[in-house]
Amino acid sequence: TPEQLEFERLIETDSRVEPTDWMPEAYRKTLIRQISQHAHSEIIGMQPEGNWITRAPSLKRKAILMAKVQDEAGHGLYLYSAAQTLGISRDAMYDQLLSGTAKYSSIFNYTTPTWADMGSIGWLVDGAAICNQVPLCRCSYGPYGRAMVRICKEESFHQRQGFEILLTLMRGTPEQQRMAQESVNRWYAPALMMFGPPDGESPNSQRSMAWKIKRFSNDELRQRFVDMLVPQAEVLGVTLPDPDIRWNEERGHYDFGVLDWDEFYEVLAGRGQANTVRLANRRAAHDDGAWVREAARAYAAREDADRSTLLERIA
Amino acid sequence: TPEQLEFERLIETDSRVEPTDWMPEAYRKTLIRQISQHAHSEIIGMQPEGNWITRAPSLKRKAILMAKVQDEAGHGLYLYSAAQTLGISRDAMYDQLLSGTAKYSSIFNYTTPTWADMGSIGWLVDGAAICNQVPLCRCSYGPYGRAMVRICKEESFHQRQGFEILLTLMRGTPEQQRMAQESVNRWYAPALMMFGPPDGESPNSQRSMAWKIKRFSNDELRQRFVDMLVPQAEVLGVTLPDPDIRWNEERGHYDFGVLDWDEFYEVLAGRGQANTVRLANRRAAHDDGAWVREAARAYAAREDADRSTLLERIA
Amino acid sequence: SDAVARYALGLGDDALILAQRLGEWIAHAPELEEDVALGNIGLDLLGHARSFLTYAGSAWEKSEDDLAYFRDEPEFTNHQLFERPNGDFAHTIARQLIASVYFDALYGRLTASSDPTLAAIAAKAAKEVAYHVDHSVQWVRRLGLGTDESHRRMQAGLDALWPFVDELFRPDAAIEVLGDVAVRPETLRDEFDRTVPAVIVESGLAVPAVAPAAGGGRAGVHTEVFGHLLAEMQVLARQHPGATW
Amino acid sequence: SDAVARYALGLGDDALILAQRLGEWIAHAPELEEDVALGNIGLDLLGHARSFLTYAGSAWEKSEDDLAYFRDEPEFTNHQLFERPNGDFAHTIARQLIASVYFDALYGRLTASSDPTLAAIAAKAAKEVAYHVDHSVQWVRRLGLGTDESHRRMQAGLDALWPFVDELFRPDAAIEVLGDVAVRPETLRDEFDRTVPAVIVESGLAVPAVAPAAGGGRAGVHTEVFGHLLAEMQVLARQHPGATW
Repeated sequence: TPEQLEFERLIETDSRVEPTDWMPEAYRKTLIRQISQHAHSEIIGMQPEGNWITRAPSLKRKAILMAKVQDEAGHGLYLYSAAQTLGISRDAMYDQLLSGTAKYSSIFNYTTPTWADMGSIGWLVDGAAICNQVPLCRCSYGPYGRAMVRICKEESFHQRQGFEILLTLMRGTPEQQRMAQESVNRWYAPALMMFGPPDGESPNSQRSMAWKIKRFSNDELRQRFVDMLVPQAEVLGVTLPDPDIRWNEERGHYDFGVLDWDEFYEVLAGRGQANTVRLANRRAAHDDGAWVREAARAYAAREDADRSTLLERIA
Repeated sequence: TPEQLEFERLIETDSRVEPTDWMPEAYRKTLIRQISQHAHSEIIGMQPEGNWITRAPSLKRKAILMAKVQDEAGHGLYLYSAAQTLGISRDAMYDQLLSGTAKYSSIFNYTTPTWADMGSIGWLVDGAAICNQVPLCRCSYGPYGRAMVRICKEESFHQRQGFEILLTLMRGTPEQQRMAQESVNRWYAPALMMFGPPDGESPNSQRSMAWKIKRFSNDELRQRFVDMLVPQAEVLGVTLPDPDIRWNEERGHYDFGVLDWDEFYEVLAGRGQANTVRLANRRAAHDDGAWVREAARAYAAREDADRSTLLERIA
Repeated sequence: SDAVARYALGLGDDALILAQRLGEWIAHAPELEEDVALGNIGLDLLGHARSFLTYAGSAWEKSEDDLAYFRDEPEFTNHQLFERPNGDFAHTIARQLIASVYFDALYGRLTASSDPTLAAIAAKAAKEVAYHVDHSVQWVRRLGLGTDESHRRMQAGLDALWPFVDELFRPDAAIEVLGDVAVRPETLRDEFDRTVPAVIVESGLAVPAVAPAAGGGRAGVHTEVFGHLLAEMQVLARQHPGATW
Repeated sequence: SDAVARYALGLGDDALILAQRLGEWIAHAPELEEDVALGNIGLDLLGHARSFLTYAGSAWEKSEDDLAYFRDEPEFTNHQLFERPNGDFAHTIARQLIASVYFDALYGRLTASSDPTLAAIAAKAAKEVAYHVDHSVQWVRRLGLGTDESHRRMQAGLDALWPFVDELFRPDAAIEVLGDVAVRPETLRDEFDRTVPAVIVESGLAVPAVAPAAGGGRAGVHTEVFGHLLAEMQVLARQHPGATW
């Protein structure tokens, strides 16, 4: 069909597909799944950091953390809007999250027992997210690509803040240094797994790359991330918990050890530290707020009715 | 009437009036008011001490405090039962408390900002309560008098524990000593006011004494309390916040200064530190628990029905 | 001077403690837009707090963090309203309505302070709290006129917080002596009384007729929830005295 | 020995942290009888905790208070179930059902421990937890069969707590080596599975089908609420290090 050809031309020429353009159903579905998962991740991702807002150890850090968690809510809203352009409602997506049928990034099923985790999340988790997301700024679907441009800007700000938290801890008391190292030990491997399974075990990646939704393979992105981390870890003075990391002159990259994917699949299957708690908290917020949303709807309906009556009277 | 004569004989001979005996309506009403106020005071009185259960500074103190607050709930239940013998339901009394039409002891509208308040409440507030309550063990109304016997035993235990808390603080660090003295400064006058206004301004006292509900006047009890406190304060090493306290050889009692009754009436009028908060907390507990009580009722009704069906089948 | 610093400290504590309460909402709000909105308001207040506390601390060679993390309960001088628990969303909105209109009136006047630092902080803050007033007024209206349940909850929220209104406007000897530097609290009552009761009544709600609480926040007297709030707020900083974050 | 002390520490932490949670209920229960009942159960648990912690501390020259107030989060070895928040009454009852049946099975067996101190503590505790089992079973039944709302809430409570069941019964290498001194957790699962699902089903409720949480409480891994609980529990003791109370 001519629409199909037009779609293929857009992809081939690295142009953007826009909401009004024709697109294959599978392309639409893939994007809806990916964007809404991304949105859900931002929303669930508020919790591990929200855990420290009331206990942040300085007012400056408290302000930065509040702003960051709030940015995440903003990113969530922004991404839901992008997904809506593909013909799914925000309520439908949100229901999928709350009912457990939609996924969110597994990384947020880990917990934040110490303040240093605010640093590790920024440095490692946001760092990995950026590696993932920078190429998405060139995603073939316009609204998603444009959303990512804005989000990436803020994420790289967040990553710098996380780095700074760890740097301050590593320059602090021996207790603070231990806290930082212990936290990096916990977050390093899960962050590397954020790029998804090894390329051989990632069946959908191929098609996403053909559609120019995805631009690099999981393993390519993971390598890029490790290459970025190693020199930063040296600046921080933290040890990355992988004895196999070493520079490979030949490849021009850092080699690194094999990851324990069993744990990844355990968490993915719902048996992580916080899977049930994360969803239960989100559901509780939703249920506790039901009467508020209902009141807002009733008020809006009433206002509309008043306005109609007024218009009728004028007419 | 012969019943009236019998009632008067019981009072005169210091015998007990029992629920099945005839009694004047005013006697009944006075007792209902007094016993239910006493019960309400126990219930509201759980809050100022409940405030420190989660923060008690040693496990032993935590256990003692939990047991004490729980005793207060027990006393409340016990007193509600005594009042019920006069023909009022517990629900009716409880509604009066929650709606603000019934009173409770004004002392519980003060707050407990420090741990030392656990000591002051025991030593001063429970101490005053005991002075008030020991004579009530001989109250002309049987069920109330008997309830007071048991309650007084536990209260004097509580008073000793409060004394011990203050003693430990006064033998502790300078900070602990300051904490204890500051707390005694706050609780001393309100505790003295627990006996009610000066005799000249206490119109109902006379009749209660004639009926042998009350055995001593407000001022008599207050004097007895001060006489008890002064030597105990010396053992503790705390200063009672009244420069006019001195031994009066002639009277055989301690003289003490004039109290600021304006503050008393302010708190009584609802303008204390915690009046609205105390009632709001109690109401919240009641409202939040409504579904639980409803479920228990529904379950009990169902069980009864099942039992009847079973009996019918057997018959 | 010490008196000016103490004045700034009170203002700083008000903003800090309310920001702390709003921080408890994040990730629990009734909708994502409110996670953002309450977070924004909390952040604004935290900003005000930091300015006031830094200024106060400059008189005593103390940092904002010394003041926020290493004072004990009786040294905190915030009004009791700001420490009251969040309760449900209607309680929080009731507290926000009272707080925002109070801040709005106060900062509007403080902009003319003869102390240039206080005037500058107030000028910046005044712009932000105007938005906070809007936010709370809109929600009071929605909840008051929304459903039976929201009406009931909104009224309960107002009733619960109203005893803490009076304290905001009581004369304060420590302020009297400051002349043009400070705003006498009792002079703000008019503006509050012109604004808030009207909002309440227009929203189909009743202005609560409840006795005021004894108060005393500016003198370090707090409600029983405050110790719990501080325990949480200060726990980490106090575990590592002298550390930098 | 150190290994026995660590075992006692785990048992003590379980009881202590659950007692702390139950202490939060007092003066907030749905009826006065429950203020008394939950207080009683909390007191019993606190008693068990004190016995276990005192015994554990005797190996390290530490008092029960040293252990309760001056350890940090990763040094607490309670299972995660016991630190989970109270939620509504149904959540608390769900936690109590799981906890009481677990304690009942455990203490019943520990009475035969070759360590006379552990056996004696367990013997005393076993009598008390039998009452706790009754209390929770009766309430699960009332709430499960009571009203639609109570049924819904009871099911939600079970669903929320169920992920934390698995951890209670996982094999533990540190216990294996203790032989007759300790009870291997996995050997208690049968009794639990014979009792709890039956109670749930008889109450018209469904045994939750949810994935277990990763756990790790015995190794010092806790859920995010735990730091907040500790901040409150330890605040006063830590403000006055070395003081006697």
